[in-house]
Amino acid sequence: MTTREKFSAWGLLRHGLSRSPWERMWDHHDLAPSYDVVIVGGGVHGLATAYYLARNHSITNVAVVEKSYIGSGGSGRNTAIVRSNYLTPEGSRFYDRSVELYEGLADDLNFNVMFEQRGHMTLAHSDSSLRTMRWRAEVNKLEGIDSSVISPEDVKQLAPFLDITDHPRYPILGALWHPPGGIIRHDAVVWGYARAAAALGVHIHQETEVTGIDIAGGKVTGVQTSRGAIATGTVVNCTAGWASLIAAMADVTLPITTRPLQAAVTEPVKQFLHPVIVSGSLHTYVSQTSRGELVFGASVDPFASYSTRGSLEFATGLATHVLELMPGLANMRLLRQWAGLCDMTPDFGPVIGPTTTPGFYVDVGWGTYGFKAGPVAGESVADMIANGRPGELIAPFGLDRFEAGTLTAEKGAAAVGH
Amino acid sequence: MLVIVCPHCGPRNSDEFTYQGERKPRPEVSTTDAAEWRRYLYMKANQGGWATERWFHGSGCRRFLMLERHMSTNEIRSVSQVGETK
Amino acid sequence: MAELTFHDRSDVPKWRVFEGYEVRPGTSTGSGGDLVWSVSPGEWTALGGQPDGEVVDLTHVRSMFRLTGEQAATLINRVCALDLDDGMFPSGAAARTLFAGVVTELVRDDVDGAPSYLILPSRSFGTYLRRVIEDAGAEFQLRLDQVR
Amino acid sequence: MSGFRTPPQAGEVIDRSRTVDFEWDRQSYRGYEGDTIASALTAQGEMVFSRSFKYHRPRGVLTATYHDPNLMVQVGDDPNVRAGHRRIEPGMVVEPQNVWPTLDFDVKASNRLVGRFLSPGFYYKTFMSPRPLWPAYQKVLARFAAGGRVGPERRTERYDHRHAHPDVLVVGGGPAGMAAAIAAAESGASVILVEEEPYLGGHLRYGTAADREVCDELISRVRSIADLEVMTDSVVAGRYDHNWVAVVQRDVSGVSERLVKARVKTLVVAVGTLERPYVFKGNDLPGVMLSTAVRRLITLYGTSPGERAVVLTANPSGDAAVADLERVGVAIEAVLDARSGVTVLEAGGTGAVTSVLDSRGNRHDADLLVTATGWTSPTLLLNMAGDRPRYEPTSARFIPTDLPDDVLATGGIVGDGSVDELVAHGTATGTEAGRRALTLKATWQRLAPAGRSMDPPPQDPLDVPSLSHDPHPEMFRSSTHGFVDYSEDVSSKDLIAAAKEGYDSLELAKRYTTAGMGPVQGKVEAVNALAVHGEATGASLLETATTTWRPPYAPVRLGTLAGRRYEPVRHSPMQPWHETHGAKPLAAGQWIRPEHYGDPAEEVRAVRKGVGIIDVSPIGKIDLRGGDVPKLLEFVYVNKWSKLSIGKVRYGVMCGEDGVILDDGVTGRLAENHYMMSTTSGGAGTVWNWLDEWLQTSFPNWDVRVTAVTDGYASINVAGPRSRELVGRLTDIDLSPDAFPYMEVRTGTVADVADCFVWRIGFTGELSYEVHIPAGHGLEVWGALLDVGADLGVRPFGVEAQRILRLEKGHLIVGQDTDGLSQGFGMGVDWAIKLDKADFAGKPELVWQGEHGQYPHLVAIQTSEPELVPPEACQIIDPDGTIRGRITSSRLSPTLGRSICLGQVDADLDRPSQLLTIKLPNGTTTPARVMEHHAHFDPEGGRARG
Repeated sequence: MTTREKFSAWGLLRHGLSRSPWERMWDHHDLAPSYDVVIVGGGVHGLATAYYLARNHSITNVAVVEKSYIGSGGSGRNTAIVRSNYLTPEGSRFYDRSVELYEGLADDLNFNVMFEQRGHMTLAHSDSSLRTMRWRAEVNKLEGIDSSVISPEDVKQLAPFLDITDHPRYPILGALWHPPGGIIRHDAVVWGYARAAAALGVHIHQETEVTGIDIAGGKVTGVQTSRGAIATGTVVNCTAGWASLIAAMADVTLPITTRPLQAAVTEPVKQFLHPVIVSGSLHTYVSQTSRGELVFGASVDPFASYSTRGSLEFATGLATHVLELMPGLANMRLLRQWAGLCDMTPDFGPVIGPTTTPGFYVDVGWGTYGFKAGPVAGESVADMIANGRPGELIAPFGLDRFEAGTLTAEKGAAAVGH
Repeated sequence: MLVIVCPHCGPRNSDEFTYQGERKPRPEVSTTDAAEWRRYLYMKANQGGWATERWFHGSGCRRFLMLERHMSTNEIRSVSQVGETK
Repeated sequence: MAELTFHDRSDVPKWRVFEGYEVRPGTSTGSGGDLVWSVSPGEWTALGGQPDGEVVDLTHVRSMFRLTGEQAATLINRVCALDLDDGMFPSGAAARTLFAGVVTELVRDDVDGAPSYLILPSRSFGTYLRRVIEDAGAEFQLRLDQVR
Repeated sequence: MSGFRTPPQAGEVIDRSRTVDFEWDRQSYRGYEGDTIASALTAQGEMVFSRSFKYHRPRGVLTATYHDPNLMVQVGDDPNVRAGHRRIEPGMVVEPQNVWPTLDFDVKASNRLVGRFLSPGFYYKTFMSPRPLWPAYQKVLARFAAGGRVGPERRTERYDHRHAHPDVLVVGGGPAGMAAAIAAAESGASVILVEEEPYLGGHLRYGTAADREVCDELISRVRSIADLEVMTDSVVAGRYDHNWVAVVQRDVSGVSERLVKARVKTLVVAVGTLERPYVFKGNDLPGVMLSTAVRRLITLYGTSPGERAVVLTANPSGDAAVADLERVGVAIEAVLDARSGVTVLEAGGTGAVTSVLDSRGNRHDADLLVTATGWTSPTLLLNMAGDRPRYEPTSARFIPTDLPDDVLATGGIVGDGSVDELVAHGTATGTEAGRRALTLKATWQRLAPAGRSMDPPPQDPLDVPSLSHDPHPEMFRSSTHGFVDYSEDVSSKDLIAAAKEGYDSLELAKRYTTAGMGPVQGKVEAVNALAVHGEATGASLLETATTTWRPPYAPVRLGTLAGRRYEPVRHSPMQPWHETHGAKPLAAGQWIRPEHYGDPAEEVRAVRKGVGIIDVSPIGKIDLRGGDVPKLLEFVYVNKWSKLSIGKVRYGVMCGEDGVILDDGVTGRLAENHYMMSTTSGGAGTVWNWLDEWLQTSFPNWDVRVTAVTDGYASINVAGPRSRELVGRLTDIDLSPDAFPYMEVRTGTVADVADCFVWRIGFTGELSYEVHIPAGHGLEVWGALLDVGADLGVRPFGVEAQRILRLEKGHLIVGQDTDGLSQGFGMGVDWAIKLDKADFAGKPELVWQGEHGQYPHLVAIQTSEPELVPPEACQIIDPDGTIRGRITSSRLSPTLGRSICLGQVDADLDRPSQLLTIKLPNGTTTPARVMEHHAHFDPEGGRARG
């Protein structure tokens, strides 16, 4: 196990003066013939799982296998919003732990993930959405989460660019206000986990694609990759949009469809928007980075696809909705659009736990919430693998719930996601 | 915006259609069990490559259509009305 | 260039008929007051007097506007994606499509050589669609008659 | 002061007879019509246009185009305007961005001094602890924000959209593009030609006299073709799936900008190439420019950017720049010919270039350093079409590899050649593009129901000659370090450091250093970044790399993307009356409905005591015909329908296949084979599709015809003890209780309007008649009811009063009292579910739901404090805080003078007088109890049956 040089202002100063290079964040390794655990997918879920396996359970003979570069999937394509104001107690509890971990992550990983808790505001444009906001707020309060319904005047106070005047169609009747929510540097979270995991001995294999999963006697025995075979009794599927394809290699069928989720960013302008703004009815969420860009997201694409090329109708629809909320922004310019792949489930809850194939675990079905859940999912999956069974936090999200007909109730909140 | 060549309406933009995705045959209600029924409701192959899926031309002829579409390129190679193979 | 005109013909009787016509989906027959068209297999819309057999009266279900002039297609394509090229949608063509976000039937029925389109939204969208056409038509000096 | 206005140039696009006065940095300037902001200011000797993002270094002209990273300015309230592209206008107010307090003296420039400590991603490595200080650090970081200003006020510019269906769309109005457009049009295709600059011609514009001759000739041919539409000062933002192409048209009358959404049959990409900067020490100093920038400034704008120039040239463009500079009398201090191995080590100077050090050790005094070191292929549109352009070492640039059938490329992006060769290639490409487009056109016309048949063009593809690739030295970085990404202040040192730290795939390095994230999106620096990163990782990255480009090609205004704001809304035939009688509008889905007319409570009392009328036109109405309608009803509803006789109506509940309640409503039988189904307003579309789906996919042989007629009827519910009296005054239908009992339907005339149907039902629990009038007559009947009912005290009531009335009666609203998981049982409609039916939608789930029995129950609830109305969605809890249910509906009942609720509770709490604890938003709790009946008022229902 290697240790990493500590990052700090002094380190910065020292390197600045000596102009000496920094240590590598993570190293290259050849594939070992076998690992105790092979994690498929080098995103925040996979890397966090590896990190907590090593840190919390001293399981360090672990490989993270990534077909491209780390964070190249959803982890590097999401809009980096973090919140815990979910509709159901199990959801809120789960994401609340995630926020807690995010708050301590910079210290924990000695890597500044730049978590800015600017507050998260979900606008209500109708009585029914106002009712849903109150529903969420009341459940959140019972879970000890800072969440409440605020008036249009409060909304204007917190985000002066919002138009709270009387639209016929999408009036702002109030909002769900969640101060601990905010934005974070998604790449930094990926790199921080990778660096910390590598420091504990985890092997991170980039540009290594999983081509098959070996099964003997009904159990997982290894993984085939583009760089060779690995023997292992434990495989964790953390591949989000590609989850069904990896699961199929282990003869597991999932209740998942892959939907592109598009996002976009504008040119930078001087700071004018502090909180994260979400409109469920308009399928739009907006935040301004410290660089001055507006980051936009919307709902998933209208049809399933593994394509990440994005569409024009996303951009036009998005602009229409953003201007409905903030009409002053008509001459801001959209700079870049992209898409990630979301693993959508019928009840908008994740699928996390063991499967019908012993040794094959899934941490998938996160849909549009995956990034927010990264730390707690990693912690929980690591715990599950170490102890052989799912812990309390993730118990409600097992794959078996679909055949049992005990779906989670996030459905109601999904419409006002992110 | 894809072009879907509707067998009744000709080439149309995909925003006239509602995506319904993979469809499994409905199990026989008198004999089905929970496992089978919920596979019908929830489980998806979600395969890559060419997939067969159902769309509804709700803003056009209102016919339910079967498409063959490539899940990576979104290329469409066949469209036919449900129940009528091309 | 002939001026662009708009007329509200919502009062013309319209009937949904389920059999007895040879008209294929996407096409029409007749013109003006005795048009019959189809936009879907097994159903036809007929204007004018009540046809024989089983009918549903659509007179009040749909508004009906007539837009006439060389610029009509240009205006329609401001808010409707349909390819109105003469080779794709000549006089005699019919479609149900999206028009300014609203499901609308569109029938091309030229008048003395001038391109002319019947636009039939569901009645509750009539006012909205009128406003859209008025707004988009401004650049074509569209004349909205006062027939209502 | 070094730039100046040259004598008139042959190809210039400015009109020296028309001066334009404008303001820059709070001082007035004069330029000529046709000048860009950058050319006009350069002519006045201005060199500094902006301060850089991180170190606030002064920056000047680099490319003199839209894509110049150093020319972002604020024009009035328009941020991030491209000074290399935007034309000056009289009175235009232009300000520098990203400077404080002024352009010349910028405090943050001190960042330069600490630059060595601001290593790439330095912020990831610090600001971590102590954690309480992090918010303060955030504010510091936020000050780095670059860019201009925006305001909150609604803007007045007009934007719109246009759908186009050209056979061929050509991107790029240079020689190859124009030739392609002409050839495609001559082959019979309809063509759109898009050019980013306000004028056609591309590089010929600032070429030789011979070039301009060819240019003018091509332009006159382009202009002479009718079916060839030219869009100048317009940009193709992206090419999306199935050749859906976005064009932003800037020079269009009547609107600020127009978005053209073009369904293109064949796309021809003729975007040429962008000149690439060179990486060396001081390469971002004002006065360091690309050869094409200098040539544009001189030939197009009659503006010279300096007085003493050094030119580093590796290609003909550099040589041409030398000639241009000499022509306008700029002293050429040195020509460094990279083809002979010499290069530049350093540009010296602080605020601007004062000297240049070459690799032979000679230092030259100069105020202008011109570089011509290679080309970048802007391959975005090709990438979006699935192409993976390949790096071609001999010509040191990327070229297309394999394009889909509906995309062709021509001109500089494909290869090099004389103007004649480029034109020839464009012509051949255009002809082939036309052939392919017309082939597809013939197919589509055949597939369009009314399409005209046309003769398909020749089937054999035309053989497009290939363009050669002129050898070009691979020049990316000199032996010194300089900036790679100007907008992000990323240097070659930074990229190398990042690679050494482990960010050793280019994508990681770009994300870490933010190279390519700035407003020019890596167009200018992409290849240099690749090359420098390749150096650091030892890998010859270029050979394997594909540059990633993300749309749009150039940034697009949100206003342009949004276009006109057309938000579909639906109105009932009575809307004019509502608007003139103080109705408060309520958006219910797309419908605009009256929430109330001033006092909902009074409206409720009117209905309970006398009579009221409500506009319920949005209620879904579906006309069902045919012998098998009963089968359909049996299948989609959970209850039984076989024996519904003519004149009867019945309430029904629909569930999805997952057993979750989908919708509810009544269906009546009007004649032997004629039924009318009603749905909730919100569920009308869903139910209509649901019926068609089952009929088409499972029961294609059933004799059923479905027609949605919601909009065909104005629907008015006349409710209250005196409703019979009121309706009786206007209809020929016998309303006597025996002739027209509860839950039946009649047809007849109302207020002399024929073909109305009336059913005796009501959401309000009062005696009521729901009158459905042919929509065209709705307004007059509404008026008639109010007139003839004046003495009965009739008054209109709105949605809010109806909500209260139905809550008093305990009627559920699907989607409010039920949710996404509410299956059939437990919601108060158990009586309707008939599991003895062989089959119906969702039956298996309801069977199992009935068996396990663990589901929430909808119950009526009353608080112990009659005044207290717990807001909807309040949670019902155990003492320990466990959630046991929630309030789904609550109101103050004017009739009972107390608060009333509906709520979902765990099954074990569904007992009359069961005590509940409701948690209120303010944190306190309040006691309540479960009622015996759902109906708080008139549980026996006598009033409705009366």
